[in-house]
Amino acid sequence: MSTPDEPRPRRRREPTYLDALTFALDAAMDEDPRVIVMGEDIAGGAGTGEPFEGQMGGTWGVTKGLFAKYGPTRVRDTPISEAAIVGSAVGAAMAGLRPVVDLMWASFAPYAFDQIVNQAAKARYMFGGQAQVPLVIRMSVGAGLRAGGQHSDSHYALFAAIPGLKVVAPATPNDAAGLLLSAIRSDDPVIFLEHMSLYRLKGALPDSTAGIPLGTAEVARMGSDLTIVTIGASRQIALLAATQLALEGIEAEVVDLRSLRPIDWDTILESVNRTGRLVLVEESPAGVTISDAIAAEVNERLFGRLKAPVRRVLAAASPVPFSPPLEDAWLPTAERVLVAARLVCDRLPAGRD
Amino acid sequence: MSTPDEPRPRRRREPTYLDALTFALDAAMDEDPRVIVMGEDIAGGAGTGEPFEGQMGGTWGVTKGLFAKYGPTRVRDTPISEAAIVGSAVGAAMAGLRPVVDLMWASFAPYAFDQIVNQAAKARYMFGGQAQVPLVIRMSVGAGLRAGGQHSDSHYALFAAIPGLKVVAPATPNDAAGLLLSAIRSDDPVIFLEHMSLYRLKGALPDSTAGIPLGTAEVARMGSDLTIVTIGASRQIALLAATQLALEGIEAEVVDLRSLRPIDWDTILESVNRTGRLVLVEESPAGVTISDAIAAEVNERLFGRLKAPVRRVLAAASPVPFSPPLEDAWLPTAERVLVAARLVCDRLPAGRD
Amino acid sequence: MTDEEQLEGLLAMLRIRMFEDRVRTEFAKGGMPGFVHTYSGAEAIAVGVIGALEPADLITSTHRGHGHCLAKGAPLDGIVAELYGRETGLCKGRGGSMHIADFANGMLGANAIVGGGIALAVGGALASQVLGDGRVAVAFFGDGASNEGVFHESLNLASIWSLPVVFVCENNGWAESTPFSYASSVSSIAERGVAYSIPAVSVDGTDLTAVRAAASAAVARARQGNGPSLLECIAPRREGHFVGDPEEYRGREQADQARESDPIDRLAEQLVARGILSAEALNAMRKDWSGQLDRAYEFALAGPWPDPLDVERYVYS
Amino acid sequence: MTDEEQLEGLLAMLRIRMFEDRVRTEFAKGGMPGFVHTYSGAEAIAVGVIGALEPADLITSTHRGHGHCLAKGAPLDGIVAELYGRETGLCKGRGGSMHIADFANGMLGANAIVGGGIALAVGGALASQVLGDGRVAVAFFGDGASNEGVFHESLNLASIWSLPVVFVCENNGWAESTPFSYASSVSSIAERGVAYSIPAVSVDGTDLTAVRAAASAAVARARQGNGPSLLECIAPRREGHFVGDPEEYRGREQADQARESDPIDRLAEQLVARGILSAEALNAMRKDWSGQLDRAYEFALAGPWPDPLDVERYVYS
Ligand SMILES: Cc1ncc(C[n+]2csc(CCOP(=O)(O)OP(=O)(O)O)c2C)c(N)n1
Ligand SMILES: Cc1ncc(C[n+]2csc(CCOP(=O)(O)OP(=O)(O)O)c2C)c(N)n1
Ligand SMILES: [Mg+2]
Ligand SMILES: [Mg+2]
Repeated sequence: MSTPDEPRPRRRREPTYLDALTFALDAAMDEDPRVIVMGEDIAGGAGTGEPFEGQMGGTWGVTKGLFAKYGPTRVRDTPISEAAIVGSAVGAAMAGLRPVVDLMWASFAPYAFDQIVNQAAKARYMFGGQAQVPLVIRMSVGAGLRAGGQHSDSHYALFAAIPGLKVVAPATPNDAAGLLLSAIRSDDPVIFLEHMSLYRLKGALPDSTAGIPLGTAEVARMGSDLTIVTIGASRQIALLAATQLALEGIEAEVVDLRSLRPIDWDTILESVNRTGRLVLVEESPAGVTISDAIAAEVNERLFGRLKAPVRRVLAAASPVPFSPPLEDAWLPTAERVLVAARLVCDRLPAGRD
Repeated sequence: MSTPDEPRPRRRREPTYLDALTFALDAAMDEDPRVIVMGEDIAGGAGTGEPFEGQMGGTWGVTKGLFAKYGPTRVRDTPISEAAIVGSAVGAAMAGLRPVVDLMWASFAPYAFDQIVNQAAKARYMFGGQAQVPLVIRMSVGAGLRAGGQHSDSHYALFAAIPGLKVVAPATPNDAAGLLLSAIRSDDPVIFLEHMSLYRLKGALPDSTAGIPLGTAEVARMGSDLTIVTIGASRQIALLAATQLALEGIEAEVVDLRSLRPIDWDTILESVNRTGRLVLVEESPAGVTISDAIAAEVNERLFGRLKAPVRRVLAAASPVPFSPPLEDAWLPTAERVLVAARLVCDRLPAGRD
Repeated sequence: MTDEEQLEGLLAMLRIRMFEDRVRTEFAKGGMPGFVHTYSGAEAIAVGVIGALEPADLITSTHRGHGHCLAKGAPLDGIVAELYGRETGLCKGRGGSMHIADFANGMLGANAIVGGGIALAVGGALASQVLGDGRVAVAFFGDGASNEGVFHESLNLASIWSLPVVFVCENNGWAESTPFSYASSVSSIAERGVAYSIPAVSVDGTDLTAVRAAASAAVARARQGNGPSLLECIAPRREGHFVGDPEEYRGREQADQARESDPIDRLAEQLVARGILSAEALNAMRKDWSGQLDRAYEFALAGPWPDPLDVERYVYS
Repeated sequence: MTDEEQLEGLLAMLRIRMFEDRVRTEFAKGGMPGFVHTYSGAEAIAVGVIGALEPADLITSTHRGHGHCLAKGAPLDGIVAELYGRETGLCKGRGGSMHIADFANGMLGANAIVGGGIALAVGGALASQVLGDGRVAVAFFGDGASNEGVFHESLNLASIWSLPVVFVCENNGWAESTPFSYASSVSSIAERGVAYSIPAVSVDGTDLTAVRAAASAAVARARQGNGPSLLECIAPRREGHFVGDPEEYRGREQADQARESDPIDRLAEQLVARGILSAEALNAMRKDWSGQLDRAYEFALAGPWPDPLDVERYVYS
């Protein structure tokens, strides 16, 4: 698909999540010649040799500037061939490169599911540790752009259900940069999920290129009355809800999961153990979700210590609808987080969640 | 892949799960000329016109006899092209057929994930109810055959996470026949998961071709002390465990989920509400599972009414290993169900589960 | 094509063009949600191919589906209302531009997955073969889509089963920002026919009569039970990939070149030169359609939004 | 090929054949877990192609991977131990026959997913091109695999990027129970080369010298930076699809025909006729290898099982 109609704000005073991704890719390519980026339209005007070749830099401009700096050998536009893109990246990773694939939208990933599920995720295990697959697969995820059913999936649960994959979903510019650097340096395949509503979010970049360890959650806001665990863009709506809750006298702790596989159980359990209340926010259709897995584990590990049932704020159990009022109803919202939080804190008679 | 080495026992006195599937396919094809079956090697010797054409009848012999009875127009061997097999079946379903696809092993399904996730599951919704996709996709699932990492997945959670799909996993000959008949008659795409360890299981077939409603669980054994919810072949190990538990004075109720999407919440909640204790058994790698979703929901709906934490008996968080001792350790077992049940019933100090 | 057919074809193409021009304007104004990809410049393909079909025949489409929809006879009101996400839209607002469909007229959906419609059309043809109802199915897809694996699998399957399907590749020279010449290992998609023993031709996709002739032959072949055909129609992409595309990846030159051969101007000039069409008649056509478009926009914008409580409706039957 | 190379090649083929004969016997006895697919009849392909490679070159394989493994130099002990699921196996028992691999020798894995190795080899070639280390990658795959979409995508990608990869199709006429002639829209896989502008040849896959000559040309082309080649090697399937296959889907005739041209007998006869090899020397070879096999089985069966507590080891680095 495509970029939204407004011109792209690049390199403003305060960097955006997009800038953070570009920064990390650049730093990683700079430090290690084995890092390459590949995907559809990540350069633009491929093979023309004209001045505009490489000017586009991907659907969102994340790879802008990389073609000029690193050239066509390391910044590779591909045909629309998701299976071969990922499959060849897996093979290249086995053979010594550290490819970063841009799959555009997570909704296109099913075309490459054999390569993700059967090849990338299993190789190290099946071959008894002989294979390393240092591969990152970046994708835009998320609804809200009125892009309709085939461009709005996040597929968080699908990816997180696969042993052998690491899965991350950064929610701030700082995390986008830090986690992407660590993902590229990881010797395991990492699925890197970028919510489209975050691309223009501003915030500081990390001071260094040290990276942020995969597998760690972040406490985005401290609080003592309840814990809200979020995935990706849900962090923003949870923080919004937390501000309102504070006005109501409820101090919510917001834990941004960041790493969807493996999960940072210590941080979650420590927080819920303290607050005794848990709300989970995830933009996945109700049914089988990461929030379910967290709720199950927390209920088991903290049995008898919870003050209220764990509540999940999920997307509707349907594909993503196009029509704005339907899509708005489909999405988890700050309003729905508020309702769940009040319920969990006994501030409201049980009603529609 | 292939069939195990022993000769196939066909049409013995007491029918098997395999016979049940054949029976249902035959009945469905007989009653409705729009039903076709298609897949790799479901006939055998395709196009030879020799007496042996159609003799094979699929990896497990399920489609044996259908080629002779219904001919090459309705019993179609395909090339090894999972995407086109499922994609064309989706299109055929939209255009008036009721195809039953045999994908062989669930591990091959990722090749067809675009067609399953983006086409079959979404068509009805995205097109505002215009499209019907009366399609069944059958697959063998499950570990235990020493088939290794790329032939042993069940992918229960992946399928059950997709709105728009119905997902069933019969565990007895009776259910295999009844659910397959209903799946074929359903106007929605149904993923039909057959655990390989069940194929030779004997049991009565249904008296009629009425079918068993999708979306209903079955109480496989009544009991008052705890509820064990099972998926597919886990029913057998849970029943085994229940027999042992009874000797120990614990009466377990075994609820066979049968339908993994949608889930029969009424049956589960009624049972757990009565017993106050829940163990879930599922052959999915730990991480994100259907059992997690059930545990989360039960904990929420029956908060404060559970006598013990819900326990999940899952597969290990890895691809399926080839080596027998590893694969045995990977699988959920009756032994592990026993341990979990005793724990939940407070008959044992907390130990390794 | 008879003179009358050519006139009709011109009108059909004009309708698509004017429809898209209007969409572009309205989209720029805001209020039309989501993403829109126009069909401008490729009108002769939809009109030429679908003109060779019977009403009961089936088509599958792409992210660029307006032209196919209109040519297959979808009601204008329902199309526009769909673009606005209204309950009165063809897909009750659930689909939008990228998933527009009209099953009543055999249009089995635009598809926002590149290559997504190819196997579906093979399935339509399979249904026809099994039911013996004589329908032909057409898969429209882009040059970019022909690099998807499902293209390969679909053509092979249709070939060995001799299915009544026509594969129509709309080669506009670009897949988003990527030139066809870079992404494809052949200089013409038609060269791939031989890998499937499928007869393949490449025609000028801006020449309505050429497209129609090739399509008629392919459809006849399918209808007679002789199997699939591959028809490449070359029609350079005149506009950005989507409405609002800044086109940083190509120069003005490339864009201008693409505009040189306009299927509508070209046919209109011929018909005027041959005295079959007058400037006045052309204007009257435009005016009439323009009025219909006005009314369709009014209808669409007056239409109700879907009820948010219905968000989980239509997931299952 | 020099006489010496031919002798070496014969020995390499003999080793594979005897290895498989032994596997079949042991499998029938029980004790060898899982599924086994033999390479019998196709030995000239693995030996001919891999003989044209340097040790640092890479290969990807199929569910029928024993031959590729042995030819690429994998240690016999590790192979046999792997088939028995022992900690001493090449994959520490995690893989088994269908996932045998030897990364140290550039064998990037058997693949139980049909077509699974094709794109991986393209990736190996991509690594070579980026790193500039001159390695060539070879993808082995069956005739059935060539109908998978990933075949198409891989060949297109390798072509436009001019990658140093050789696509070797082992056409044995069958994909499980399905004849090649039924499932494929072409009469020879080599006919598909033109769809990717990739030079393609079809050779007798039971003729070691023919395979080796064609492979050498393809490898040289790749090594010189001139891009991929497609090499079809025809070698009829002599046995059932897997060990224990009742083969209900073909007649004795088909199976017998497949045995007519045996790559090993054929070369051995030639070498004997030409006086390069004596019956005694051949017997000595057999005996020596037979002894090595005995020792490998001993090694394998004496090997420890993996520790069940390690079930989640090797998932991540
Ligand atoms: C599977 C998939 N991959 C990528 C995209 C993003 N995308 C949308 S249109 C397009 C280009 C399609 O090119 P082509 O098939 O030539 O059609 P055109 O737009 O030129 O009509 C791409 C890459 C997508 N929608 N689906
Ligand atoms: C994706 C996938 N589909 C189906 C199978 C089952 N299967 C295993 S081998 C085989 C036949 C492969 O035929 P071919 O590629 O010609 O190789 P051959 O066995 O003849 O060497 C099939 C269908 C599989 N393993 N993977
Ligand atoms: Mg195009
Ligand atoms: Mg074969």
